[in-house]
Amino acid sequence: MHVPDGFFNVPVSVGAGVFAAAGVAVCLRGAKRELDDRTAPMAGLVAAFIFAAQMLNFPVAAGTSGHLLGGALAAILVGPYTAVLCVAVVLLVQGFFFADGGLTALGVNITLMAIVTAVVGWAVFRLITRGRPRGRATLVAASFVAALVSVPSAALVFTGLFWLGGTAPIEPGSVAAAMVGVHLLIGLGEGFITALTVSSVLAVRPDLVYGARGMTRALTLRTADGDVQVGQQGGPAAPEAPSAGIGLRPVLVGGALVAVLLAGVVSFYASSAPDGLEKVAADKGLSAQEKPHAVEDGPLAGYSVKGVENQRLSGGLAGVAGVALTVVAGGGVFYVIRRRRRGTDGMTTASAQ
Amino acid sequence: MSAGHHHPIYRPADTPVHRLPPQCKLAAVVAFAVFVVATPRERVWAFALDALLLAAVAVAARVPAGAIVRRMVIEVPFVLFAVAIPLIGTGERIQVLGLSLSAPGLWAAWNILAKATLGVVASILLAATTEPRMMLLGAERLRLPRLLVQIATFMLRYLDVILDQMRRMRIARESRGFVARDLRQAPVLAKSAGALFIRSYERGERVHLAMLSRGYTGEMPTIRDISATGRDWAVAGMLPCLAAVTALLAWSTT
Amino acid sequence: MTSGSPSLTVSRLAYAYPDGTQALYGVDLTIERGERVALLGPNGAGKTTLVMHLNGILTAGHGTVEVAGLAVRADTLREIRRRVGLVFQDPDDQLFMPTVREDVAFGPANLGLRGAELDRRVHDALERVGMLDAIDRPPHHLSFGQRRRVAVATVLAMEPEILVLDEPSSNLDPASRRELAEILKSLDVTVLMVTHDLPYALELCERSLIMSEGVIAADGPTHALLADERLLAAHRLELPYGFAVPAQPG
Amino acid sequence: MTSGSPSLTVSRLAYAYPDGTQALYGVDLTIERGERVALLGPNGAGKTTLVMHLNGILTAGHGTVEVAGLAVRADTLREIRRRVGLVFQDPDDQLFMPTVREDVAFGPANLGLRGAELDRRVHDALERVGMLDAIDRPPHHLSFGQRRRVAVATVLAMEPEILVLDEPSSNLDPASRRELAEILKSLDVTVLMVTHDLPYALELCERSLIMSEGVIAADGPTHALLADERLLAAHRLELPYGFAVPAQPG
Ligand SMILES: Nc1ncnc2c1ncn2[C@@H]1O[C@H](COP(=O)(O)OP(=O)(O)OP(=O)(O)O)[C@@H](O)[C@H]1O
Ligand SMILES: Nc1ncnc2c1ncn2[C@@H]1O[C@H](COP(=O)(O)OP(=O)(O)OP(=O)(O)O)[C@@H](O)[C@H]1O
Ligand SMILES: [Mg+2]
Ligand SMILES: [Mg+2]
Repeated sequence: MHVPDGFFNVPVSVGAGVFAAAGVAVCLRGAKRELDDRTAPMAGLVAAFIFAAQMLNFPVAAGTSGHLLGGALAAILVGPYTAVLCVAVVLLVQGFFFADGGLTALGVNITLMAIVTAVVGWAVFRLITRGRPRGRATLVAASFVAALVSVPSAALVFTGLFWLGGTAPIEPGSVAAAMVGVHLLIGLGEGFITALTVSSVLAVRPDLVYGARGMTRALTLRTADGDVQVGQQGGPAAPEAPSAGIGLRPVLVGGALVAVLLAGVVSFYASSAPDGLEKVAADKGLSAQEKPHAVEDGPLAGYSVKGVENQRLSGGLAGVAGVALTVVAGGGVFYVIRRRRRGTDGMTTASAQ
Repeated sequence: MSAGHHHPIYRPADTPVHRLPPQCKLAAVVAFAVFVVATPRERVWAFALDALLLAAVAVAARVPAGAIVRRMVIEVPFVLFAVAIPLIGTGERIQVLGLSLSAPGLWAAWNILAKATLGVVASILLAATTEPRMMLLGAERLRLPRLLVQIATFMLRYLDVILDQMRRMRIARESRGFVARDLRQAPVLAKSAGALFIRSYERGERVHLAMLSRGYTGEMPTIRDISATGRDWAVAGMLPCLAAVTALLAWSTT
Repeated sequence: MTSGSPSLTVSRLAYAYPDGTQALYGVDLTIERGERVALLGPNGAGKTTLVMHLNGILTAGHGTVEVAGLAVRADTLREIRRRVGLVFQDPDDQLFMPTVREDVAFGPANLGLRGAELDRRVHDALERVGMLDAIDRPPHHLSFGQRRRVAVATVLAMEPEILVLDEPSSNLDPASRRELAEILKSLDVTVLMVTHDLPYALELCERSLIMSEGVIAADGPTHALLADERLLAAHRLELPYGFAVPAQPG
Repeated sequence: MTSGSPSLTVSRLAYAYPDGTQALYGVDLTIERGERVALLGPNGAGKTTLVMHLNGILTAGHGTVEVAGLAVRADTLREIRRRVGLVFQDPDDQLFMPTVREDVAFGPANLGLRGAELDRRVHDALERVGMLDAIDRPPHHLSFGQRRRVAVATVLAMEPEILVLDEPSSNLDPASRRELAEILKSLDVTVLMVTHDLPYALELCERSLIMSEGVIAADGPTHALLADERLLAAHRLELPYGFAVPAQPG
């Protein structure tokens, strides 16, 4: 998914760049709360891991290959804010040290692979694990689903951006179908790797999994003064217990902010560079407003976009739509899972009676 | 990748390009990429000019063409994609060698190929002439947030740890008669992959503790001075300036 | 015994690793300023775990650690680490910079040294351990014994008040081992040295502690402890083949 | 001397690491079946580099290595590794599976053992090194000395014809050190042991090689070599404090 230079037009590249910078800035502040003086090394370690894992491409289908995106994995291991930083650093290093991914596309790449995957992954993970006895099985299953959902979400946002400012004259509909289809498969791989990793870390060092805080049992110390319980004293360097965990709300708020910013920033830049946008619009036949759209049938996105004449606004709305779709898709999955769970819970109570 | 700190893409040498302060080179390459992307795709000659600029840098930095080409394989997936665009693209179709191709698709393919290639080559030249550590120092000079630079520093450091662990584990496996022949050996590999994660994690943790115990407070002590003079900036600025002129010319000759 | 508070005071220290393995069960010890003390004991006794508490790398699950009167706590860690230099048992844990020079400079640079003074410290420390030739090589390309020597140099360069060494002589060739002993003797600092080499302990330290199963099992003059065969045998210690306790211990 | 070809024959072996450091400058040695030989020498002499050639982890830059008459080449590696068991200097290089049990079982399982026979091997090997208690723990959560013992067990479990050990006694407590000596004495295999512990070499091996600066500088009965102070001093070797060569060597 590493987008090269020239794939998106200038307005979208710049807009995504500004958005990515804002997102990273938010995460820089948030990360301080997630970890203590271990922030940089632990994040560096996770980043190195994601980097190493991304070097291994696995074949998906029909000649395409995918690799780990790692956002969800990082979010579960080090927390969502730090995770965004980790993946962003991976992308920066890949861009500058390995010439992988275009430098002008860094904003797009960070938005897709760092911000979207980490935020969606973490949101899914939290929704599944919140308020449940967090046994290892739950955590591992939640990791799987979180990673699985995060990848097609990123693909959806990619499609949204592509529709806004892709330079290739391909119907966004087919892009969406292809991207999401392929990335569902990649998501399976991602889910598998993430679950395996989280499970193996949980087995030996549960204290290292951010998403499992509070789950680690208290240790009993036998001392001359009798047995003492020591709380989550953690491993080395005894970090002060991270301050109250981040609930779901900031994540959702953040997601909404993402949507608004994306729309605003992109349309702003689009308006300041009308040539570019007109060109793209002409290329893609967007201005003619007659393109059948993959999301056209969507109750929300299709309607509002179709009805809007103004290109700029329509561009902005498309951005919102892309992000909203992500959130909706993610939300739908939780909803189904919750419903299903409640259903089984009900059944067990019923059978108990 | 070998388990060295010098990344293989880096080619140690003593040329004017190598000697430029890293922050100048970083800024120059980013600006160059921006101007290339901003160049209208129909002006083929403009891209040829940009390519010439890069060639000049490569000559000045004594980076052989072979090394650049070998590194360019990173682009292959997108080349494949670009080749597909004219086939699946929309818009007016033209016949080329009996194939019905989309004309805007051809332009789009050219656009992506040309711009991505120039971008990749510029990055390769940057990485080939700048030591990873210097690059990080340069990024810090350019006001990239400290925490990001630190994460990147640790990432490069731990990459060595991980690759080193991988190598050690492979040697250990092989010296006890293990041969990865087919899928039946996959469980062993999966298991050792899990162990690899924890081991690198814990080794990285111990390394970090060792750093703490030597007074590390979150900032790498900078022992080397890498301040840039106005002349450095002027030299490094030549590349993006010429690219900007090219882009301007390209726009004005519409 | 010198004036002021002792260099190291550990009391009732207990610790369990995150996976639940308890390693320390209540350790008490006091080391005065300027003493050289050996910490002996079988594999898995908890020596390394104890040593990691002395500069706050692990923090007390239960009990307290004091360094020169200063309790090891989150807010005193910087000061503690400036005072206590720790040589790890595994040199690979200690060395992390791309070159030997940078690795040795890392500690003093963190203490704020720069320029000529920093260079002098780096050179001196490497010279002492005989690794000046390797100054521009990457540490992970050295032989094990060479890495151990560089690891010792990284700590010597910080000139700490208290030197804690976890099996510093293992993997050293016999001459380096003696040279290390001479370095340690020449320094006017408090030394706590973990070792399995009893003659080495006898040569270098007047006092020894025997640690076993997470507690201090014996504490006394090295000479007396090594003469007590029953005590040694109870803790998997024994004098090596061909060794005769010299009449006048080191 | 026994019949057939020698266990190990190395001739004119030279090797440089990829970064250009030359470590071996022409090593020649022959070890007969059933011999126990010590490999002594200063840090950085090239001992580990030599040892890594004996089962083909490094392959000859120049010169040849033969194991029981079989040249070490890409196509013979499997057979070579079945015959030569190598204990690494750093136990972390040796252990890689999630639990001690799996790690010790790894080698014999690769040789095709399964079920009860495999279990027996694992148990025996761990019992010998006194680590049976830790069978279900992750190896990287053991103390350094415990890891060293497990590392020895992983190789013992393979029951190789030729045992090559790179400083097996470092970081072991004195009792484990003696127990290891007893294990090695009880096995009827060819042993090549790198060590910096001269008394240990004297106790265990009749013959010693001194390696220095990438070549074999001396070869002879351990007793004679250790009595030659000039020779020892020339290669940074010296007998430890308090050691007196026993009248009747081991
Ligand atoms: N990271 C770890 N996680 C869990 N348990 C550990 C860890 N490190 C050590 N232990 C256990 O704690 C106990 C004490 O270990 P420690 O490393 O302190 O021993 P030691 O006295 O230093 O031994 P050695 O002489 O072998 O170095 C041992 O039982 C060991 O298995
Ligand atoms: N990976 C490596 N890359 C480059 N040089 C190396 C590497 N490993 C070892 N060397 C160098 O090769 C020489 C021989 O090293 P070797 O590890 O064989 O020594 P050794 O005799 O085993 O020493 P020790 O007693 O310290 O273990 C040394 O000069 C060392 O610095
Ligand atoms: Mg220890
Ligand atoms: Mg060695």
